[in-house]
Amino acid sequence: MFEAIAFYLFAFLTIAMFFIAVTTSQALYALTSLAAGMIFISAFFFILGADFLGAVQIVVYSGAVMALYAFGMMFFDTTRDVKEKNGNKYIVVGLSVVSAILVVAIFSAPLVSENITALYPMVEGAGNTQEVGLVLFTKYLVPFEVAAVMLLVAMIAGIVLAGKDMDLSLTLLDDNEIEEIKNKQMKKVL
Amino acid sequence: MEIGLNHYLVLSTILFAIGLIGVMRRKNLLLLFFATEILLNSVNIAFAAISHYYGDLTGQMFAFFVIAIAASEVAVGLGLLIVWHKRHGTIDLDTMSTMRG
Amino acid sequence: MEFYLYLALFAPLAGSLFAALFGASPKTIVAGLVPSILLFVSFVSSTVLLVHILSGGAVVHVEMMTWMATGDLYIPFGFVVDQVSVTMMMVVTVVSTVVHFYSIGYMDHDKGFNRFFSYLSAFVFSMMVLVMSDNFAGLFIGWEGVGLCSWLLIGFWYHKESATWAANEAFIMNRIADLGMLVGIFLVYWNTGTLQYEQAFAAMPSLGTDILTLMGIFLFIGAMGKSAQFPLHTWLADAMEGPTPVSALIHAATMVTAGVYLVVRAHPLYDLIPNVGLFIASLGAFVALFAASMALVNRDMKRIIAYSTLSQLGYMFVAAGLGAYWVALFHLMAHAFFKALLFLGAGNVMHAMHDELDPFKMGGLRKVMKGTFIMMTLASVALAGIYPFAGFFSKDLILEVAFVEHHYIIYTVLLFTAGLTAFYSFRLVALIFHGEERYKLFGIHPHEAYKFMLVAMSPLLLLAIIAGSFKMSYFEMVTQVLPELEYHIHHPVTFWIMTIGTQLFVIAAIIFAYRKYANAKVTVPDGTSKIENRLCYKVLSNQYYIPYAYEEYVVKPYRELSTVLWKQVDMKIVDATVDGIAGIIYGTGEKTRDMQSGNLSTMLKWMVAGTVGLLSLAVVFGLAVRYSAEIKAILSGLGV
Amino acid sequence: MLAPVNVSLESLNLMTLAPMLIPIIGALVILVIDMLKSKLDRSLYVVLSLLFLIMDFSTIIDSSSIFMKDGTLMGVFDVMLIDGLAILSQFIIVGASILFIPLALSHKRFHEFAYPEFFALFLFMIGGFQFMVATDNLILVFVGLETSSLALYTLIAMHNRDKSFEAAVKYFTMGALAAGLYSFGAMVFYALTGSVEISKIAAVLAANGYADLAYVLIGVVFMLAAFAFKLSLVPFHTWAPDVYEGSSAAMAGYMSIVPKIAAFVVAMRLFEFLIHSGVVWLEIVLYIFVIVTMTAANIWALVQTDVKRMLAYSSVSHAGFVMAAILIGTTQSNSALFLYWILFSFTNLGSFSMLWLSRQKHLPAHQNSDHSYDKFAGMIKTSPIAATIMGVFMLSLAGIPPFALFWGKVYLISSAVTSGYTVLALIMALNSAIAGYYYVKLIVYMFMKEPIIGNDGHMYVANATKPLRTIIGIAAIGTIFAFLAINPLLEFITSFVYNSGY
Amino acid sequence: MLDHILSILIFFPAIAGVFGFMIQKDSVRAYGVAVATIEFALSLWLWFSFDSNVSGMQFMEQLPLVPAFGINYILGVDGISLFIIILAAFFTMIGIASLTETKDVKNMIISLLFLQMTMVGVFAALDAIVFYIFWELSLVPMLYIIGAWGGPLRIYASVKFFLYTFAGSLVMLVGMLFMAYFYFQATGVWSFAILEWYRLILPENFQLWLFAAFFVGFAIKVPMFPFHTWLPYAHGQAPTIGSVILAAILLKMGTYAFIRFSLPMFPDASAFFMFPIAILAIIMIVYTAMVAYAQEDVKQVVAYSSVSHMGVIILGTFALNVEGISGSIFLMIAHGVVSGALFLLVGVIYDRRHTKMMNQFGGLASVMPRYATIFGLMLMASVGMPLTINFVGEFLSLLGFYKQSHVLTILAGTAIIVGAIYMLAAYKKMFFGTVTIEENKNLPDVNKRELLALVPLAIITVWLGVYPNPVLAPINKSVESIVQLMHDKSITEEAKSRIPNLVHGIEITRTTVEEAH
Repeated sequence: MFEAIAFYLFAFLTIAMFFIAVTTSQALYALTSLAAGMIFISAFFFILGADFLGAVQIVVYSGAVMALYAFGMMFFDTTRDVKEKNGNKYIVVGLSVVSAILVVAIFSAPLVSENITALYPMVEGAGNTQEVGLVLFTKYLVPFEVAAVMLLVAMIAGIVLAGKDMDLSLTLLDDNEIEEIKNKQMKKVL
Repeated sequence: MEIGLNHYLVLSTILFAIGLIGVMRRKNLLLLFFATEILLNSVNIAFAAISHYYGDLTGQMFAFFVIAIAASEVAVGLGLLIVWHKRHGTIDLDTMSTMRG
Repeated sequence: MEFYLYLALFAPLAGSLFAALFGASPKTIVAGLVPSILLFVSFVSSTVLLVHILSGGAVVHVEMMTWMATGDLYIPFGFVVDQVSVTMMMVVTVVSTVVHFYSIGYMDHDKGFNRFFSYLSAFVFSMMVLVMSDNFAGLFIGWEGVGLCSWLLIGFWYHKESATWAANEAFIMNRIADLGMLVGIFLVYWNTGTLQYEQAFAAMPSLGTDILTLMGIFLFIGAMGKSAQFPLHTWLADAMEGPTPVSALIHAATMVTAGVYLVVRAHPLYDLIPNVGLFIASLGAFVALFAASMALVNRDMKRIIAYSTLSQLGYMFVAAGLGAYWVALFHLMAHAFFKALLFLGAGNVMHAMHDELDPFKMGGLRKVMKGTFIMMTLASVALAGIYPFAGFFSKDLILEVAFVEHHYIIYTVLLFTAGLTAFYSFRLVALIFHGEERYKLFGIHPHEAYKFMLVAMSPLLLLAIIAGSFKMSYFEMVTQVLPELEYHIHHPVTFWIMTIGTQLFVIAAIIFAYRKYANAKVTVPDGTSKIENRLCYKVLSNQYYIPYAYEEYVVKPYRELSTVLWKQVDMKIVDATVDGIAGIIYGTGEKTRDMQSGNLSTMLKWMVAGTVGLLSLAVVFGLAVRYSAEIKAILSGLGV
Repeated sequence: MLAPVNVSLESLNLMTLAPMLIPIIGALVILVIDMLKSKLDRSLYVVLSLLFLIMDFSTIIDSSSIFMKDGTLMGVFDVMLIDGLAILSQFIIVGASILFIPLALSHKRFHEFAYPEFFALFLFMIGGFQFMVATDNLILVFVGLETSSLALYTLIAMHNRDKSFEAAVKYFTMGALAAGLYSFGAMVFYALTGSVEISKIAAVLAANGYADLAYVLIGVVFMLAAFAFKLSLVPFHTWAPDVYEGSSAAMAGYMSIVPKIAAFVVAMRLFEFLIHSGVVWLEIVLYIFVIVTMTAANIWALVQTDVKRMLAYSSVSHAGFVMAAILIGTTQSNSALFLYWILFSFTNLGSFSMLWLSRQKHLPAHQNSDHSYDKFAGMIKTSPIAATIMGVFMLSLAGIPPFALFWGKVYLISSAVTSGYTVLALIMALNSAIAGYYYVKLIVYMFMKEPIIGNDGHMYVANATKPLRTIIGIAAIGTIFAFLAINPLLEFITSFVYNSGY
Repeated sequence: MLDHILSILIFFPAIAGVFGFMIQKDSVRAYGVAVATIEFALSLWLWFSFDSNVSGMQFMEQLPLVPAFGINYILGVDGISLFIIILAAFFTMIGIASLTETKDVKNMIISLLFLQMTMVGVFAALDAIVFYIFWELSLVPMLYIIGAWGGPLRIYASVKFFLYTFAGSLVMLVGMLFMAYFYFQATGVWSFAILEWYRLILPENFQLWLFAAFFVGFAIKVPMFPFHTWLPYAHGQAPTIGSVILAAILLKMGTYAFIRFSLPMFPDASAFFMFPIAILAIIMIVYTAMVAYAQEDVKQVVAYSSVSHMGVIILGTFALNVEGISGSIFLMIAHGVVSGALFLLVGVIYDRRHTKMMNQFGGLASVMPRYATIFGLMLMASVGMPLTINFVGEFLSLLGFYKQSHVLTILAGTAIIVGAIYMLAAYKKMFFGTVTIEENKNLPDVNKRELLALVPLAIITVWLGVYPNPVLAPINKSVESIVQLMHDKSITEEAKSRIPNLVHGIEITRTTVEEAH
């Protein structure tokens, strides 16, 4: 019973938050509601016994991602109203509603193959984090490492793109201009 | 009233649809990125739920990686936006249609 | 004898090539003389062959080399000198030798002198191939060859629009007939398996009448073209645009008789199909009358003679069609001589009159041109068929044939035509040589032609007079290959009545002509006289409006249809379809490239739309699978 | 309590990781070098990357010999899957990268090559692709895909001009949407089968006889959408022309080959079993995709005025063409896919390199895009060899024999014929004819028009250096003399594909 | 060397073409003439060494190309292809020798040499894919030649030519792949070897479809009505040499392919489609002849006349008997010579006056008598005058088809009438009458270089018209074997009765594909 109440409550909340996040014209509202929605989602994780996931969700999303976005927003100065000219709203709404109805219609039908043998079953008595750790560092070791590489890539990408070197485009300069700039930089160093 | 897997799947779908709405109607790139986060998050709920109902950890693993991916995307996306904003002072995607046809 | 055969055949070719060497250089007498001499050589060889045949020698048959051989088809270059072909060879070589020598004088002042002899000799060569070939394909070579030379020679003065037009007309009309000929050849090949005369004719009796009739008709269509039979006759009159020796040689004596030769040559075939023969005879009779009627009022000297030729060809076809092949051939020979003579005489007159052709503008020329006057008068007498000239023997024979075969309508027509022939011939003679000297009005100073030209013509004159006397020896010779049919009116009274009657009728016509045209009252018609405004005069002088009809209803529509096919069908339908398909593809691209608006939002919408589209498809399909039984039930309920 | 896990090192088959690790290590080495000493010349990094890629290539050769001996190999807790497809596609990925990387040594300086990070990211990207193809675990596919994609977005943006940012942002945003679709699709499959490994998914689905067909289709739809994006199938292709135009020509050429082959391999793994299990819907949908993509992209390519954009649409069209191989799904067609793509890489990389060779920094007034058709007018007059080579590439793309792509086309159409897809074969053939138009259009400009006044031909080779010429030479030789290599290639590919069970 | 003479014939010009890049611009013409002459000499040697008593393939070569897929490099000639190869070599030679183009002459000559490779390749190939390679490749140099040296509409014309033919041949390619697949089904081995395909007996409905697929490719190449509209543009815009080669050789590829592929591979379909194709051929003959009559540009007249003559060739081919097929092959050669010469002649006047409109001429016979003579000769050959080369082919083609249908042959026979009409009209417009235009008054007659090209053609025209046997005999031999093969292979009553059974038949092996789906 508790589960049902919690489910419906959080379901309502997440839907509401996300709905605000995609519809509001106030960027700040959008950010806030998105962050709230993220946190509510972690609630589902906790309900479903995925404690580790819940924690990660809060830390990564509500912490890191939202902080990044907040920075970005300040940088872009989008705190004021965002004017968005939308062409045809019917297309947007129509497409989404149709897709939702279709998928929901199918998903409300029960899955036939409910009794699936779990490949990596949850073990009684072990904490979720432990279990996750065990699977993550055996079976999913490679993806985990690749994910690390991915984060490294993202980091490098962020640094490169946001870095100062991008301000001056070598692509658009002639070779002799590039030489001049180089010489100037050399002088500065000296 | 038992909450079954289907409930979660439906919820996930609804959230996904909201994400799609956002993707389609947002013209501000930053807010558009929000919508893509919603997409990924909605799927995460479903993964966790399936994982729970099947007693299988793979779903959680998937959700975990999805979170990692979402985070990386944010980094790259913001980097791109910063560059664009530096040049043009706007992140409205309607300004971004020099190539067409 | 083979040597003489080759000599007779190839001497003209050598002459032609020799003259062609000088084709682009200015006139040299050599270019005229050498071909003429070579032709004389050919004539002598032909005579040797004639003597050989006459003296009972075997038919000379040679096979020079293979021409085409594929599948079951085998066509050699084979030549045969038998009684029929040797006759033709003699006619051809005699007339052409005369014409060659004559032309040296006639073409004296012409720039294209060398070229002329080249063409003329080439023509003789082609004609020799035509008559000497031992198979249908070889015949066709000559057939087309003479057509080509005819084209070249009619259009000899190519700067004249009328000449080139006439040349093309002649060629194209002949081509129409040649198609028939070609089809006839195909029929012969596929039904007898060969194109050699001997084998083919040998195989024919075993074939069905339908096939034979078809063969006969198609071959005769070929003959109709060459011999200018109705309705393919218009080219012959127009062909008079060529130099007069050409008219004499090609359009009177030799080429136009090729059709008769073909029918004679194919007599084993036509013997098997008398119905076709009757048709040929009827057509011949019709043409004889028809052409003669047009000659009555014509005001062009050469055309009158041309129509006369046409009319005489009709006679020949009557004979050939009625199975009297040797008679046809005999008339062919006799006609060749006097008609060539007539033409050459006309050439002299033209020379004298500076290419004036209207006899009404002449008159009284007998004083200046005595030789020509005599020759032309005698030739006309021969043409009219007065005893004892050549025409009497041959033409009278044809009348007898018609009578004996009980084709009285044909007989009557021919008889009537004989009168017309006499009238128009002497109308011409009278207008040219008698009466007032009307030419003076036009300031022309006529003069007689070169002596040697007259001398050159004299053999023809001689032959025109005496050819009739060869009748019996000729009969004996030629009937060794042709059906031996003697035509005798059984009752001597009938015979005499007929002969004398005919003669009287003809003479009456001559007198009438003289009375009407050999007096001082004749003036140059200016289109106002009463007779000229009569309907029948107009019809006749416009050649029954047939050339007009051809122009209006065949040539013009063809030209217009061609333009329509090109501009409307080819460009606007066929080509435009292709371009249209390309255009549609390209246009679709132009119209739909807006899909790529460059706006990110649109792109995202496309992606979502694509997904939703797939999703809908999936759901439809999923439902259809899940409820397939029900759907089937409903569909069957609906009667699908 | 959790039981301790005992894993023997041998059973891990760590060898399977070697090819992917090499580029990653290489990237790290480059980063370290940059940290130790900055402002080193790009040639160092090019050569370093080249070395690592060659090492990578040789390890793939190594694993291919292992595959030939032992067949399909699983490794590291069965996450890695080294089968024929993985090896073949890695050959293409690494081979094309080897051909690409020297293009950085252009005569003119461009922004991205000034960064050592460019090369590091490039190597990371290759690693990502390699992971993507060498596994049937949807998680690793996803992570590998994102690793490479994120690197790719950055590489595009690093060209550093407005169009490239625009391109990167567009690509990125759509990629993010595609990532959402992918994860949703994976979720559905997971919900259906409790597994994220394609082989297991196939097994489970087969075991219950596709009872939840509607669910399966939902999963397929989302997966299909995600891969259609990656493979640029119409209407998910909209990014392709813009991104190609925005990035440098060399990068565009690279993009038309490597990411797509990776996506093809995954699509093949994922869809092939569905088609073989008789999911007619997928067959129909793929049929539609193939035809629409080929035709529509061709039609749009017709109306382009910029060569690079035309080539972008042409690449889309080629992708649609090759997608037919997956639809047909026989050993012959799958072999044809690889054959086609190998030949396509030579030709397409060659033609984009030719564009790269002629890259100008400042456009003259009459030219309104980097590589407009007019620019190539009369090229034969001023630089005949370059024009001839470009002409050969165009003819090859059009499928004129005996140039490279013809063989791919023949084999692919033949596979359609063999499987009874007559209409498809005809449509494929006729599309080649439509495509002929725009390829010939460039030839027309190069060979039949007069050069614009003042064009001395220098601009066609303005960016040329020895390495660039070498690469183009290799591509040209590969394109022209392909017929000599077809037989060994075909036998090699067929045995690999066949032994992998496709 | 004789073992590889075909390969040498194919690749010698191409290799020479590659080396041609190194030659200085002014000397390249001499180089081109030298190469083409050597090539022609080689082709004559081929003829010399050819054994005309053998009906099958000679000088065969085989190299594996893609054995895994049944593609091999197989070459060989028989009487059918031998003379077209010689003709190709000959025309390239005189084409280069008489070349008057001065702009980018180096590129032109190199293109011509490459074109020669493809032309010889098409006729020597005995593997469908190798055939297809050369077939397609031939489009490229032609595209360049038309597009770079042509008239004002050259680009439109060249692209149209390219795309039209390309589209058609792609359909043909699909047909080839099907054929290979059927062969695979029947024997378990992939093969594209034409001679192997000959042994395959297909069910009738398969034959019909495959025939149709091949037909599209061939018909566009020929070009048959209604696929002919690329031709007038291509000819009208192409430079002289382009038109010459196009008319003389490239068009023959289509008709050659009919004889090489369609007839022996699909005898029943050939018999089935005989009448529809004959009707198309007749439309080609009459319709294009009429269109030719309406033309104002003399080159277009010759171009449309080509289509018209190709109609006769098609008709002869589908006579399905030895006479017709031999005739059509001979007519291919004849038409090559004659139309090639006519295009050369048009080029002569175009070089002098830079116009091809007939109303710009008139009375040329007096200004350029030698030119008029040669033109006249070729004109007469074109209208099928006996003792010229064309007549033999036309006569045999029509003769052959007469066996199949009387009425259609009579309709087709109008070729000799309508052909004469447009040709004579054109000749009259150009050569007869008086010179009215000032520029025409002092036109120089044909010069030595032009005579160098024209006189040999004139000699051939007459020589082969008078004595066609050296060419006809080998053709006949090979055609007999093909007809016999068709008769033996045919399965329907219709075809059996249409295709004659020759007494001296040849042995063939049978393989059926009843199991093919």
